[in-house]
Amino acid sequence: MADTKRQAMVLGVCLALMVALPAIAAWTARPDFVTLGSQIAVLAIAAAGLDLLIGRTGLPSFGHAAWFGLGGYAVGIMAVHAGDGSLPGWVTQAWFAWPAAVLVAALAALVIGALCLRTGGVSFIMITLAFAQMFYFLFVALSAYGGDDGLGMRRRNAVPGIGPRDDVAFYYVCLVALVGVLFLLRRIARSRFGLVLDGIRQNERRMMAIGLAPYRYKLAAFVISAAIAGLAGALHVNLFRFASPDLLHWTMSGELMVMVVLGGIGTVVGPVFGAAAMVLLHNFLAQWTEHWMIVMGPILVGVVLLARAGIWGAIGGRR
Amino acid sequence: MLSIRGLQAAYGHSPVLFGIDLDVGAGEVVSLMGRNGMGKTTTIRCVMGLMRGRAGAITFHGRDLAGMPPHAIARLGIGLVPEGRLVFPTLTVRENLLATARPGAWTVARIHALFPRLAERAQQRAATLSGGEQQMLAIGRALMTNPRLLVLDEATEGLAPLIRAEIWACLAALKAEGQSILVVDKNLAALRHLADRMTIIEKGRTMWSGTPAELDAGPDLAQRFLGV
Amino acid sequence: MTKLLELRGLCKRFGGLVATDALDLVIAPGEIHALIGPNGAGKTTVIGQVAGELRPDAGSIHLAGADITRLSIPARVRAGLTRSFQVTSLLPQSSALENVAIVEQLRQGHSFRFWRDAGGDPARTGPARAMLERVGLAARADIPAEDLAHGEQRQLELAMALATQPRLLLLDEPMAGLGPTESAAMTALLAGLKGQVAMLLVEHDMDAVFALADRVTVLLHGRAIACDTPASIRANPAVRDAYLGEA
Amino acid sequence: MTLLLEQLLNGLQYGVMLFLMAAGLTLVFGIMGLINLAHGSLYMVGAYAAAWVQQRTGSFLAGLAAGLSAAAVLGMALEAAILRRLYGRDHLDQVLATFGIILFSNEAVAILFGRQPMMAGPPPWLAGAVEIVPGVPYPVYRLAIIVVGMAVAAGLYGLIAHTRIGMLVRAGATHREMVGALGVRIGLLFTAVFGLGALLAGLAGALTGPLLSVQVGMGERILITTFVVIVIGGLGSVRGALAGAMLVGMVDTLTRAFLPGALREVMAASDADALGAGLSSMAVFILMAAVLLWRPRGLFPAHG
Repeated sequence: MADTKRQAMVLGVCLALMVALPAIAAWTARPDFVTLGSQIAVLAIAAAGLDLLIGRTGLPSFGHAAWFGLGGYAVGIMAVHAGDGSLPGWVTQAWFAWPAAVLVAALAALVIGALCLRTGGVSFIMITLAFAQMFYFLFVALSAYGGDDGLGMRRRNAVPGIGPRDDVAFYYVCLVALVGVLFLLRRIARSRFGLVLDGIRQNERRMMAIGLAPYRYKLAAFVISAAIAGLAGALHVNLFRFASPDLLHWTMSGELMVMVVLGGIGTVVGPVFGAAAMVLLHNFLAQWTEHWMIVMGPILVGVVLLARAGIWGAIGGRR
Repeated sequence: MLSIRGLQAAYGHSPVLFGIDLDVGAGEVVSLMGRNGMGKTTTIRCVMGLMRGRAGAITFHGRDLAGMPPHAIARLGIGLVPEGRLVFPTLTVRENLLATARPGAWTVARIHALFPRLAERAQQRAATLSGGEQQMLAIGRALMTNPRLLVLDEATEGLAPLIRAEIWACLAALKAEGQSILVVDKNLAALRHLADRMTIIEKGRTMWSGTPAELDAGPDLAQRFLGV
Repeated sequence: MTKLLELRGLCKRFGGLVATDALDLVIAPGEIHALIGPNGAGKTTVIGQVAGELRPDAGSIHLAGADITRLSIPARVRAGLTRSFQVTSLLPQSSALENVAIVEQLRQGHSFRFWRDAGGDPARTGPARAMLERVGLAARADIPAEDLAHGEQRQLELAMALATQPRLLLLDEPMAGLGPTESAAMTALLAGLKGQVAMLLVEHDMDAVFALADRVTVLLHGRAIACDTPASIRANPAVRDAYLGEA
Repeated sequence: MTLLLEQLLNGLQYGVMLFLMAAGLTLVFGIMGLINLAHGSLYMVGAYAAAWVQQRTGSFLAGLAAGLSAAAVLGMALEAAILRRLYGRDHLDQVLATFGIILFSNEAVAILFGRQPMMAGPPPWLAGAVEIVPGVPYPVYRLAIIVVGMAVAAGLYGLIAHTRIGMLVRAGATHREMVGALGVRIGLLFTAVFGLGALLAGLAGALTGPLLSVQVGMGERILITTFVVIVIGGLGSVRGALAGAMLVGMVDTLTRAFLPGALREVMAASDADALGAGLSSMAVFILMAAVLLWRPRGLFPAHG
């Protein structure tokens, strides 16, 4: 669907805000804004990728944290081994580490997706959730990589021309990655592949009756979506220089799903707003109470029952 | 007893009923006739509250059925034998009769007397019955709710002639007991003997209502609206 | 006679119901073959088995001499056998044009193309517009399928099936829910395809059946009780009985 | 050998627990088409209510009663207030709304009871151990759970197979609309079935208290394993839930008990323990993958 004029305007303003964020942070002497911005960008990447699966293909995966966490652990583990000399130092270069994280997530998703897509409907939700939890337990049990306590990373993956402690520069890296991913997803949405996914979501039986074997396309969407989550995970671990099993916890999967629906399902950019809303709400509520979930829960129920079009739909004047 | 006035209904964007008028009096057998796709089943679904009409009124014993949920309508005393039978396949024959029964004159024993085949198969799962037996079960199930009005939607379609005859005989017996019946069917020959009045609909509109004798007086009517 | 479609001894049971009972049926290339019978006679079950949605319990299905009994639905479509649905089945949010264009796209090969904008690609939309023209929907190309009138949706349904360029079209009640003028238009549309594509037509509208069919098979309890020209079928007392039960 | 017997009983006991959870979840899905993530919250509420009342009164039975009623009442209230609006909606909506309920109830419990685990021991009359065969002592309480679970399974079978409600539940699973059109107040039936499912979850929670610590998040841990049970057993099938629960209970318990030992035979002890722990926590998921490969719809797919 075409974006409304209002949506285009809001998008422009938001992009300008995000570009100017470090300046604003410096001016208001709130350097934490930069970290917050990076966090939003990283989660937005994962949520936008998930929307390819939920909103475009109609496959509600409840296990997306697995790919997010696998991508994160991939860079974390490579850094450990580069540190103790069992892997060459260049594996901590971003040009290698990040594509490697993407690849790890994609390959794992290829195997798990091939299994999950043998069923549909509610079973698909349960199975994706269960397999993600399997990876969670795996990393909890992997004491060599910190187990429950998680895994620290001494310095960020090296990006040419950027200092390892330069948070502002890293923020821009995340922002560029987000814009790149959104651009990619936009292209996919309008490509032949994207139109096939659209068709599968709307009426899979009909698509089969006109000659489509849907399995391969659903699997491809699953893998692409996981690969994007892998990139987001790698950036997330870089941002906080820390990987923990929490990255793969089922609540993470749930939160990514919430970001997609809150922002606007099937809209490419909507999930960015969903991610921003979640992160900001969390930070805002956390100032008042450590029990911020007690507010978040009812908000979620209300959004599901009352406001289906999400933030992006509301901006566009749809309900 | 049952009265439908100017009923209109649609599936999504496509209207199917444009103006249905129909009456069933106490103790009467009325047949609703018309070719396939003319709106008979949709009319029944509107009566049962399974679908909302867009306009028009449906009343039963003077009560407006608009907005009532299906179970409340059924409890006013309408017993549905749906198109396609829809017996509960995983339940036994006996359980099908008992699951939705309401107290009254009808008991499992009386149903068994009416349809001896169901007695033989009482402990069998309904999925294993033949089409004709499933039809008998669907009728028995509706009777077990002790309805004031029995509604049958295409109860003989696709059945073997012998089974069909058995079902017509059963409806005649029910009529003799004073049971009010609304029967949707295409079988003119059998309905001539059974029905007190007939209503013919075409393309979602009531085209004609009258007695079987009046239908015979205008032979082109049957040919025009019902002919193969 | 050459055989485009042949069913040999097809059987299908659902629990205690025999839906298809040792059915044999032959359709010649270009023939319009109507399958009629009362509700519950098993017509839709036959369509389901030929289209590949239901697996027969016994018997085989052959398309142009090749056994397709175990082929998947998409593979049957590629072999030239396409169905339309009794209850209209479209991509509701997509435009009429896109509903046909996606068929065109699938026919042209795999869709693992991620980058190029496909929405306005003339390789997709060109043939799709031509097809919409053919079924009389050209003026409605940009309307979402769910907003089309019921008759137009039926036309679009047919356009999607035709766009797969089938050798045999399975039409499951194409007139369902159409008004008299719409039925006539649809009948004319199908008549115009006569000779170009063979059809297995399930339909209750006897005017349409007798206007279109080369041969008619009457199904009762899953068995073919008659298979003949429309004229002979009309005169056949067993057929009258099957419909009206005048035993 | 004695260790094996003991672990088999442990597996049975865990399986019984999983069945209590899975039965309610699969019934609710079978008849109402609802996927309810908050089922785990009902389990947690049952556990907390039981532990808290037991601490206050010193009576295990009072605690059990409190756990059961808290879960059942909360379950029916949730159904009436929120969940019944979700029956016709797509599964994504159901997942998100019930996810919201989980977030809320976890925090609410954390506020009420704190984040420290609560402990509740078995009652004196179920404490200690008996020798099931000479030389093999086994905790009485775990045996009691097995007995209760078996009794519930039998009762549930009787309810579904032989009562009017059971008939309607089975009828509703295939032709829901028809049940209403024949005069059954389907809304009431749904609330009753939901209440029953909540009661079973509450029972599982209340019985768990004396075995494990009662803490926030306990519901989701068992919920996800319950999903595995349901996928293995076949969605909507109570028989499948029983089979799946036993299978998962056994596989999980036995691999945890024996896999590290077996691995020690072939590798260094510390590696074996680490790998064994990892693999055994993944075992039930690998089992699920195998079942999916073999039978995508589960061992006992429901009809329709």
